Amino acid sequence: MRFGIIVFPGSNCELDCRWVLENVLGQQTELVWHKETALGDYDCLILPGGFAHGDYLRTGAIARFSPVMAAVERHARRGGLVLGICNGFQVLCEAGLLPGALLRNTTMHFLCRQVHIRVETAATPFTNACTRGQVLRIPINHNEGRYYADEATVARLTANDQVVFRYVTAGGEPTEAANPNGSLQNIAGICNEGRNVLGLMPHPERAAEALLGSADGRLLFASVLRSARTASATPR
Amino acid sequence: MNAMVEPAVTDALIAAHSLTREEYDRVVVILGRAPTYTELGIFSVMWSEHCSYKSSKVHLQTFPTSGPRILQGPGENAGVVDLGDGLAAVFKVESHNHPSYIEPYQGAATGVGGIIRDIFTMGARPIALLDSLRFGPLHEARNRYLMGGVVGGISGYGNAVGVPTVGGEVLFADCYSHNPLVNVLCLGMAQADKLFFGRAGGIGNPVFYVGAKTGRDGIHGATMASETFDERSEERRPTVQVGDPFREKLLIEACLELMRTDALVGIQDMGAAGLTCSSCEMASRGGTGVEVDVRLVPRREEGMTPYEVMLSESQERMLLVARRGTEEVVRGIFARYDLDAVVVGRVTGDGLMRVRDGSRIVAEIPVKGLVAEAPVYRRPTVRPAWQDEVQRLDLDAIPLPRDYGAALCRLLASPSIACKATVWEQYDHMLFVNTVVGPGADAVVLRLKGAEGGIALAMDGNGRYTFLDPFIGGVIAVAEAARNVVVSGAEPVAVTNCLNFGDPTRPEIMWQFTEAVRGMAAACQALQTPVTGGNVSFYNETTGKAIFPTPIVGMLGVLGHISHATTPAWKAAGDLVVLLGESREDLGGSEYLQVCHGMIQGRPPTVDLETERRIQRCCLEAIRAGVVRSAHDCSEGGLAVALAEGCITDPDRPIGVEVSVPGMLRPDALLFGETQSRIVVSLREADLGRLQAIADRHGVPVTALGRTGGSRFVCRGRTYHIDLSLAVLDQAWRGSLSAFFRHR
Amino acid sequence: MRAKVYVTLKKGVLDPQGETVRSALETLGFGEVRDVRIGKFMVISLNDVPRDEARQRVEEMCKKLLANPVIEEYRFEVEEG
Amino acid sequence: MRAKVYVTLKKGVLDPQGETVRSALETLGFGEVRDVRIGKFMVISLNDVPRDEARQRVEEMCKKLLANPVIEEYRFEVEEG
Ligand SMILES: Nc1ncnc2c1ncn2[C@@H]1O[C@H](COP(=O)(O)OP(=O)(O)O)[C@@H](O)[C@H]1O
Ligand SMILES: [Mg+2]
Repeated sequence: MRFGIIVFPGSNCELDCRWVLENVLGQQTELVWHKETALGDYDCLILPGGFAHGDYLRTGAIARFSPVMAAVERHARRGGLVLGICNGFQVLCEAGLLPGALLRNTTMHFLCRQVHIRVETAATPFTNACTRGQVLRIPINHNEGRYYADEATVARLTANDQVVFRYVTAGGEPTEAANPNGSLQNIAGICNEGRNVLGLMPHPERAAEALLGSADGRLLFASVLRSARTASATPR
Repeated sequence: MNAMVEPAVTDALIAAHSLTREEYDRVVVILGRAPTYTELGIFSVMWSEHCSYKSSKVHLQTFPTSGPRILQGPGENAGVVDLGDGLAAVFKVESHNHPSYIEPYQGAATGVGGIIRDIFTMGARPIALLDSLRFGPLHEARNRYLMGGVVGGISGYGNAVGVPTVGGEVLFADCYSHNPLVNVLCLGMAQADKLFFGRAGGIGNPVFYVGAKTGRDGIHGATMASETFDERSEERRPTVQVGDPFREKLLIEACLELMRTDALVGIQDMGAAGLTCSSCEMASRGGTGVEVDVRLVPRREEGMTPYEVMLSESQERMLLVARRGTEEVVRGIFARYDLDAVVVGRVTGDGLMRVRDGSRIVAEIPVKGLVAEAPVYRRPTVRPAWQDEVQRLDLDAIPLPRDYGAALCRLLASPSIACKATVWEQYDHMLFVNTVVGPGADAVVLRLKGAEGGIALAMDGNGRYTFLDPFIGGVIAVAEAARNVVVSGAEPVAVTNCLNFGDPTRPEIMWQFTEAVRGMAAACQALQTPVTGGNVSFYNETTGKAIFPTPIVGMLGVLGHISHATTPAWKAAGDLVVLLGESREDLGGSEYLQVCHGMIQGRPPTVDLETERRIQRCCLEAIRAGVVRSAHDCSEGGLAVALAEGCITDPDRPIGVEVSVPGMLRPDALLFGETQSRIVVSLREADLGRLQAIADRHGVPVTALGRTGGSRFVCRGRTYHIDLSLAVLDQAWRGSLSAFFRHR
Repeated sequence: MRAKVYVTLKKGVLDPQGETVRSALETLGFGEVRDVRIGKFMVISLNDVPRDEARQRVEEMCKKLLANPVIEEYRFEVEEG
Repeated sequence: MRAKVYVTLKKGVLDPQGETVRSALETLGFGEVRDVRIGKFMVISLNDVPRDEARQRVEEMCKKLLANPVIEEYRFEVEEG
């Protein structure tokens, strides 16, 4: 399967995503510089974590205007898979490919630590290898991870089963204490209506090898691979 | 100010440039005439303590600097260590104490930026940072402000520039209230056969200026770092620089990309004394001359004089020499990252540093004169009159604690010992997915992608020990750093260091310095860990009051196999807990004396380096043989604290312990004394025989203390008894620092 | 000419930074402070053009980049010189 | 009553954010933008007191906390209601 990893100036998790996809999961990846205007044909695009344009002004605010984003949008509209991790999630929100915005953590601190998130729906190409309600241990690493959207939007997300991950306790409870950044309703990740675009704040690529403390994050990539197989089985 | 009129060089002006009469006369001899204003500025920064090491040079030369693994010792931008498989580790530590006191956030941030540039200058990708910090007591709001700002700056810059801060240390003492220490270590990975050096070679080759534009930032920063603080420091504030981690990230990528071409001849970061220092150091190393035209330098501000352009310390700038004819290659790569890349001069054969302002020559100085002929001082030293006084310690006058459990909790809650999670959680410590053992253990352990092995890094330096006995303090800084690396499963191989001291023109300070260096050199010799580089920060004084002499050691270790990575936390209930080494009555200079008795007194524990070496060999062999499941050295707080940390450092798996500590010593010494060369390990009962055999071979005493298990910390002796729930220990240890910063 | 742009968080949106500053002010003895909201203040220097044209351009800048309508609102003034 | 506080970077102090926004605006076709400086805009609600007293208090707040004298300068207005 072919992954395109979009590299903005200031991105820094592109090599980690590449490492996991190639060395842990044996897939092909290419790094795509943000100034590209056309994309090769990729099964899945990844917008990695980091600090695109230094996070200046607002996270993702400037990156969304990068030349490559028009191609990313076309890929998404065509139903192609797009995974935004951390800063990538912030870019997707600014670009309008996902609803809402990510604001400064209520702790007023950058936070790098393991958290627990609960899979709220397995009905996405990114979670179909998980079971609904499954608790994953995956690290976060952000200063602006507080998910916000107006009530109507949040209601719609819930109604359409678009809330994909919530911050929970190790036991699976979405308590306030389990919410590291003040996100609305403990929301850690959402998908679009077409369910082919996912954004999440936690870093699955940092939890893909037991050696590093958790391999739960591998499930997201495994899901993508599985959905690709079923897709190719059923002719488009 | 009009670029054409420069102030006349008067005695007042010379003094303002902190050049002594003798130094000025030397300048006149070197030039064969009086210097111009610009030349005066250039000499003053190049001959500042910060750039010239004039007071420390002769002593640093006593460090062992060579060994089978050392590819590059002191003298370049950073040291280089051979890791095998064609891999090389590039590492160095740098201080930014003075700027961080003046503006904690930006001071610390630009310190991080500076040390990172030293590393990728060598052709290495920076993959890890460690920070060694010292502050005054946190009950003072000003110290909380300083610490919050410094940690914020390291977090803000380090995270955004994309280099994880994987470890470090923070210690607290009154003497740092008006002079905090901010030492940052950076590690990079390079191919051993693809290293780059700061040499200006090839007469006629173009000299490129790349990176951010030049403003009036930090002019005289270098001389500032070489002066004692006083009330007037406030006035120097405008020299503060602002860091731009985004631009530095682009600079890293652009330079590493350029290094994959064949265009690059030499490259050097613009750090202290900016364009001046970088250009003449490159010429000096290359045995050439350099000519630059300040008119061509990209600027951020109007009307800058040649003097300002040459001395500006604007951040995120590099100077590089390219092969003639490759100009377009260089410009192309930097354009891709939207960075300036401008030819500002060329390499010459005349051995001169020539600065033009268009057609006008504003400085013309023999490079040899600036660098090789810089003043070197063997400053007078005197053992302070008060040294005997602070070493005197009458144990009989010190009452035993009524409640040993309470004493233990006070130690665990002492900010120097307490959990530093509130600090390291603000740092991205996972980027590059190498962090096998992150902050919170004795050393950090990183895997080497594509290789079997890994590397370990620790930073250590106990200023209180060094204050009480500079020689022993120097020895322990090295020995403990090596021990921290060993208990993590690695073999210590090389050292970088940062020497933080007071005013070297005071004989007492200079004595502390020479003694500490003597101790460090002896330890590096004995432990076979050569010094590959470092940094000296003098004048850490405010209004005549010096900090504790504080040598900080950064130790690099190598793991043959990543599976050797070991942590302090117990791994399972029912394991045996064993002490390697012997406890003596070492209360002098201990955290216990300070925390429980308010005393900074006595002689710090002495170290027999042969014993130290044997215990380290023993522990490492036991780890490699898979005999021990956890290992933790005894440092601040002694055996009791080490045992408590074994129970609680793993937040997901607290495991209790039940031990009794045999011995004839007074109980507080037994529990809280800081005898060196001791390591606590835990192991399966079945493996005790194998451990014993290994220990016997190394002549290391083994004492079985007890067993892991349960949810309490139980420690019994003839005359004392501690029985505490892990929740209580955890609250004391984990809750302490965060309480000080709750309002934030 | 110059434009001064003020970008503030919308009413309903929580402002932890403002709240942190408020409580810090309180501990410093400024108990009279009831509430603090923190936004951005941008000063943009422009080549001289007729005022209305400048106004319209700055409006575009705000819509396109300077403010995010999901969470922020903006206001600006354009002045000569 | 309310105080509006404007905190800006001193002249000459590098503003990486402002410069990045400027070049972003340029690539978006706003070539007329010569320079961008980004500061803070704070709205502080206070219990009513005589204007002069309020002014003096806000001045103190700025000195003590709201602005960092090393690199920033401030300006403020106090208004009723
Ligand atoms: N400023 C810091 N940044 C990152 N990690 C830190 C910092 N200070 C302390 N730590 C971590 O806390 C742990 C304990 O530090 P320290 O008490 O110095 O250990 P030791 O006593 O073994 O030298 C270490 O793992 C260190 O990495
Ligand atoms: Mg230790």
